[in-house]
Amino acid sequence: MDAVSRIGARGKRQAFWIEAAIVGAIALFLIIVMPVVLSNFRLNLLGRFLSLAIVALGIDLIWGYTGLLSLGHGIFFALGGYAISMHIKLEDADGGLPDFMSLYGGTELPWFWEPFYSFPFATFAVVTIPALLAGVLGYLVFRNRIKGVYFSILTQAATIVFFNFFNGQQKLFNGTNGLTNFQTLLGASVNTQSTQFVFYSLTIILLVGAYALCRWLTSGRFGRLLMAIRDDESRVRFSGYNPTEFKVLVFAVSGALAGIAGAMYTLQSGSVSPRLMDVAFSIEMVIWVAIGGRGTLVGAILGALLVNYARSFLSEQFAEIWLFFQGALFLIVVTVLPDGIVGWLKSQGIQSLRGRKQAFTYPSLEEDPEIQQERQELETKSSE
Amino acid sequence: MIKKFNRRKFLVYGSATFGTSLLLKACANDETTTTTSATNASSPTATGASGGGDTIRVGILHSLSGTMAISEQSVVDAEQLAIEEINNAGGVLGKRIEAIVEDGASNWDTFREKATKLIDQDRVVAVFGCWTSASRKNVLPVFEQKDHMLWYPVQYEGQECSRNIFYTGAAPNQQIEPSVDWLLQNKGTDFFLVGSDYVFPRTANTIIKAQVAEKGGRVLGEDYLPLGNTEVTPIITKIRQALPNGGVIYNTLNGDSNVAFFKQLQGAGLTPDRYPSMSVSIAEEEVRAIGADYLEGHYAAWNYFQTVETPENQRFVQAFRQKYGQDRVTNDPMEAAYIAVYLWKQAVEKAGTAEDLAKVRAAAYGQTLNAPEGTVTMQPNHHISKVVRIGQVRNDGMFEIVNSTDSAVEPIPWNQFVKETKGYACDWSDPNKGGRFKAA
Amino acid sequence: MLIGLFDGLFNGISIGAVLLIAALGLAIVFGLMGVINLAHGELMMLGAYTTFVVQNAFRQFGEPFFEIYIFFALIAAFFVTAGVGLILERGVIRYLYGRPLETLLATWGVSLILQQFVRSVNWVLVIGLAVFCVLFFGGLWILNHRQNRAFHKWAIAALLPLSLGIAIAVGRFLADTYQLAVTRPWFGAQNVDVSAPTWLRGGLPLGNFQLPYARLFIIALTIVCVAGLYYFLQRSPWGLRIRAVTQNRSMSSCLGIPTQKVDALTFALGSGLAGVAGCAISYLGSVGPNTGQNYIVDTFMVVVVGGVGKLVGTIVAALAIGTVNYLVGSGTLAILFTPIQPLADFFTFFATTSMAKVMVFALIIAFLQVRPGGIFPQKGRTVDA
Amino acid sequence: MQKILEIEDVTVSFDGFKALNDLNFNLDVGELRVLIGPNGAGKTTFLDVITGKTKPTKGRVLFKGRNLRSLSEHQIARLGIGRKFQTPRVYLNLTPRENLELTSNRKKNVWSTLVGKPKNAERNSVAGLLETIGLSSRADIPAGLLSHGEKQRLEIGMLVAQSPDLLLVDEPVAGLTDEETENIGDLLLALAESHSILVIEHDMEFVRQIARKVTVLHQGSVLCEGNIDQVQNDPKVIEVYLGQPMDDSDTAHSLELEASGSEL
Repeated sequence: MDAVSRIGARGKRQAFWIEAAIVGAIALFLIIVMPVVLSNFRLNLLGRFLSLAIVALGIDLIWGYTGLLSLGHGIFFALGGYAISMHIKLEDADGGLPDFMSLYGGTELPWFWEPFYSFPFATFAVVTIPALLAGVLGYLVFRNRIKGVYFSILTQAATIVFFNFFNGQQKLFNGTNGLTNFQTLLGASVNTQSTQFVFYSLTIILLVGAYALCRWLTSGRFGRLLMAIRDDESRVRFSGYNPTEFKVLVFAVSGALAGIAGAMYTLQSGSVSPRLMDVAFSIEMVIWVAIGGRGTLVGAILGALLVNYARSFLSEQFAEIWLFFQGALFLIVVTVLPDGIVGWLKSQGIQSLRGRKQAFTYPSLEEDPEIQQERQELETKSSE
Repeated sequence: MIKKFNRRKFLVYGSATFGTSLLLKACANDETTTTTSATNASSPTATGASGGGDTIRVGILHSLSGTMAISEQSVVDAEQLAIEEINNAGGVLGKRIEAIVEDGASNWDTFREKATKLIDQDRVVAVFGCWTSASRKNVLPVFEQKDHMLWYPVQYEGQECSRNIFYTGAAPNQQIEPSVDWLLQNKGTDFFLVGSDYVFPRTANTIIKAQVAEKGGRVLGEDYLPLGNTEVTPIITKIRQALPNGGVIYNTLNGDSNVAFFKQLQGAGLTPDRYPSMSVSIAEEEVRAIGADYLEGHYAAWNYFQTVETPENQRFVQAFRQKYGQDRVTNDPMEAAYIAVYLWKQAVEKAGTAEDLAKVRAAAYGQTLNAPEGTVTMQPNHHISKVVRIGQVRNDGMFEIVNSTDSAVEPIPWNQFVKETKGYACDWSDPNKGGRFKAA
Repeated sequence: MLIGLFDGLFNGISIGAVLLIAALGLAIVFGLMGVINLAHGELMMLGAYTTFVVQNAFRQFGEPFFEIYIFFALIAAFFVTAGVGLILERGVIRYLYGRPLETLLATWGVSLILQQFVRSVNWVLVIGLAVFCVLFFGGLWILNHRQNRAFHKWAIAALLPLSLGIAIAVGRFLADTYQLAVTRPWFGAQNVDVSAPTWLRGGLPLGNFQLPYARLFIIALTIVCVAGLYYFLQRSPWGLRIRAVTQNRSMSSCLGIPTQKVDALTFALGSGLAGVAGCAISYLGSVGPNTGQNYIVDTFMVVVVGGVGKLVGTIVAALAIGTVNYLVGSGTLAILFTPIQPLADFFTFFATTSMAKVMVFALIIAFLQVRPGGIFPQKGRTVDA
Repeated sequence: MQKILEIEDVTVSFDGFKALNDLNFNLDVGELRVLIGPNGAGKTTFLDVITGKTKPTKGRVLFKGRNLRSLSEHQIARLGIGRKFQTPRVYLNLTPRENLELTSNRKKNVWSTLVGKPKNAERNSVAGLLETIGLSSRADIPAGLLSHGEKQRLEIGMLVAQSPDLLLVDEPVAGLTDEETENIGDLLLALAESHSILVIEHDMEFVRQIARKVTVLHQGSVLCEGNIDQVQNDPKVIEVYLGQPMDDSDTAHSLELEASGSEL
């Protein structure tokens, strides 16, 4: 960050274009090359992991930048999935009742299913329902200055509550089984290769969009304010900002991203069920971000991909190991790698960068004994 | 200097991570591989190289981790026992069966992912798997799209009849309905329904309510517990309020809640002489986990109990104990999984091929097997006809069989108590009928 | 009617007592260190498994001894989980003070490992781990006591794979030699059965109702635990230190209180209480790898509602949540409001166990709107808002 | 003269303990006032009440004639009260420039923070401020790397950037060298030209440097008010601080000692 501001406005613009070009190139690579290289099964896996990367971005925004550890993003993720699935189920039912309702004794369509006949409404709902819920929940919590561990536990409890609710409503949401067996979306069969490829490409485009959004939010004054809230919230308050508004907004954006991710994931996995609101799944999302490096957007994406591939690989090879491995990941990332992989690389990179640059930018700094001492202290602290 | 130091540190910790997981892997893996190799030196492990000419690959897809591992692990054991027995007896069509075991991790998405993997990557010819309805519902589209074959070994709520699934557990009419009849005749007419909060108990209770009403009984209350919930005091209060002078408790709870329910039922003084309960998810393994002290005198309805007296069952129990330890018990889903493998083998042998699934399917209809539970027959509706038994828990944790149907009961997958499916049936042997047709 | 009321009250209290005994350890740890231990449920599970082991041991001694095994089980459960807690604190948590969110994640990791551990623990795993620990940590100890630290890091890097390799080799060797005897899981993935001694089964008849002995026992145990904890905190020198550190960590440290020891002790105490709770709940519910997961969120809610200030907060919160849960879930409220139709309908809708949880959560959120800090928040001038 | 701050009969009690007890206090527009008092006199609670962090149990606080009771911290800050904390609180992960930019932002609602770009005028004023507090050369390294004194200066800079009418400054020179202390003193005096300032301080040398009028707090209420010499010779004050009378220089010295022990 500081490297960027040092370069100046022209350099900034240049850096922006370079970054845009890299992101674009990676996206094109994923869309064009990957389908050729990977089997359909693996491509579908990649597509799903990429949609998980979108929710990881959302979590990074709320946790990495704003310092609020949400253990409830599974709710928003699942809601996004439910929203799009409800539309598909209605389209499949072709004017009648979705199959599960009639099988288990439902006789009429619940009122809130009605609007989901419309595809635009369903896509709108994918974003707004999670965002609204996050906003309301966030407002109720943040306005009382509940934060830190309290916030985490409350979101976790919310996950359980939503799980129970969706799980228990057999006639409304098909309970435990969730919505599955999708046939068509906008007239196209969802299970064909070409449709799945469209979903895959759409996921990548949305991921790029999400990345751009987060990039915009986290750079500039807004992003700095988020970090200020993370570091010292009451100071922010005494500076005349109302942190509640900012936190609610960020939580809502984060929830919306989770909703989008959930919808894309559901389209590619072919089902949505209350399992997505499982407590463990929501915490797992956090570990993706932690592994990749919180406070860095690339880290969130990378972490989501890495951990999910590790899971897929490990559980294929040795089922019992996965929990041990996952537990170890949690422990290691907080004790040894608190900044995640990207954070670690970055600190190494910047150290070498500064080492060279300071030689001519701030010669006085290098010689200042106070600075030397501070640095030493910092290092001993970080190596503890 | 600083940089070097940190990189080294990273290397150290990195290798520590990797090493630790390797250690854990080695230890935990030891257990699984050795238990297989101990009794079956030549049994192929999960990751064989290629299908080859002399092996037939099948998939086993159950939860080995997560909440459902409690139940599904022993089903995997039974399936592997059957495969091993078949291999030792010369295999199928002269080929050895190679089982590829995948972990569904109690997560429906994972089930779907692993099903796709088994079919597409591993190219198995059949999959034995799933326990919960949710996992089956999630893999069903995969099997239908790829026109593949799943053998499902657990009693379930019905309302399904897929061309690509063979159901070797009980349909509702092979477990619930006979048990309700028996209760009405022998134990009273006032019912309270308790269930876990998901599709099977809710569907089961719809059936029970309709059936009880039809036959002159009364259902005086029902309640559902979230899966895993162990605070059952409110339910016990409700039972006491609804049935102050005793009555029948019909229990469709699943998993951990059962333990809490029976322990606290006894504590509250609701004993089986006044409040007999009929369970459909409690088999020998569950009795062991709850403790026979708490369950003695209560009833369960299944098609198979370990105490069934058939020569086939004695063989089955003995073989299972020899392979997995003398203290292990067998139960209905394990038996259903065990016979699923044998039924598949018979179908393959009749069809003369394992790869042509349409032929295997056609050959499966009408296959009979002298199973541990008695003679079973695969019906054209992909369910099997089986005897229904009612057992009472003894103090040694086994069931005293107090009632069994005279002959095998034909399976009815479509629910005859729900308006939408009343009068429907399923017959895959006739292309004009298919999965859901209006029976004459 | 009076007896019905008494019954409702009793049931509410008995649910609350379970919540309280489960939340007690969590609350003192949270109060002292601001750390929420997500592995608390798994510590309870370990306590329950300890009960299982003790029960099996006593079963061999025969009747009269079996009747009293529960007291030994309580003590054993306390010490086993306290030991595990101590290892946890010394090994992980003490590096994470001041970073509560990271602690949250780390303890979740621990809970995953513990869950899988009880599933797959067998002699091979235990011996392999023991060999590894002896080799690796022994090697580390030797390395740290040598003056020459030039190759320190590299020595560790070499030591790790070496001790790993030996541990794996030993494990393999054992597995091949003794086979099923050492590779069989001790507990397995299935639930295990814990039976109460006969005097804890059944209940005390009271009119139409019956007060289960197991419930009465848990209420008594909870009272004993709370009283003991209160006495320990208020009257013992270590209790005084714990309270001092809870109030002002840095000042206590300046005054020569060994805060590290206090932390370790408190964590061990909290974990030990989890073990006792685990022993208690094994008479109500299942004992299996997932046992802990069934309780954690409810106990967290107790801590949130109770606030960190006082033990009284935890007690009141547990009893309140228990009672409300019971009244809503059992439909008592719905019956109570029968004269007022809309209210009765409203409560009937929530009168299932699932929906009662939804309602309790809504009530907790509403409560936090009025008292964000819980029933008894920490008051006074704090450095941070 | 017009009052910028009026505090009337304010009581704050925590569980029965009265941190402030029927406190009455007035501050004129443009005044520089120093508040002293022994530990536990309620100095910081006093600031908490003004800035809205703590709500008075009884009584009211008027700022420019407006009651602050129903307002929350950020609203009070927007009205024009700025606060510097006892220990410097700057955003350690942001650079001094970013720190100042954040506080100097005029429109502090979500939307304009999100889309608004810092104006050139604002940028220039930030650059000027950096110059004033002597941090131009370190404007772009993370504030966490600054020394204690620099952080103190940065925080005062942030306070100024906020351009409040009333500055509340809590122990601005704690832990600083003599030279830095004098710098801060000059800075405060310069600011006093255009702002009303309330300083809490223990360092009597420093108080002597800047103070025109001193208020002594004791047990939550005002003990006495007056210029520095009056206060230091007031027998009540000496008794409160020391329990027995002493001469001037020793008093100052002891007060300083006491101050260094009061860091939390």
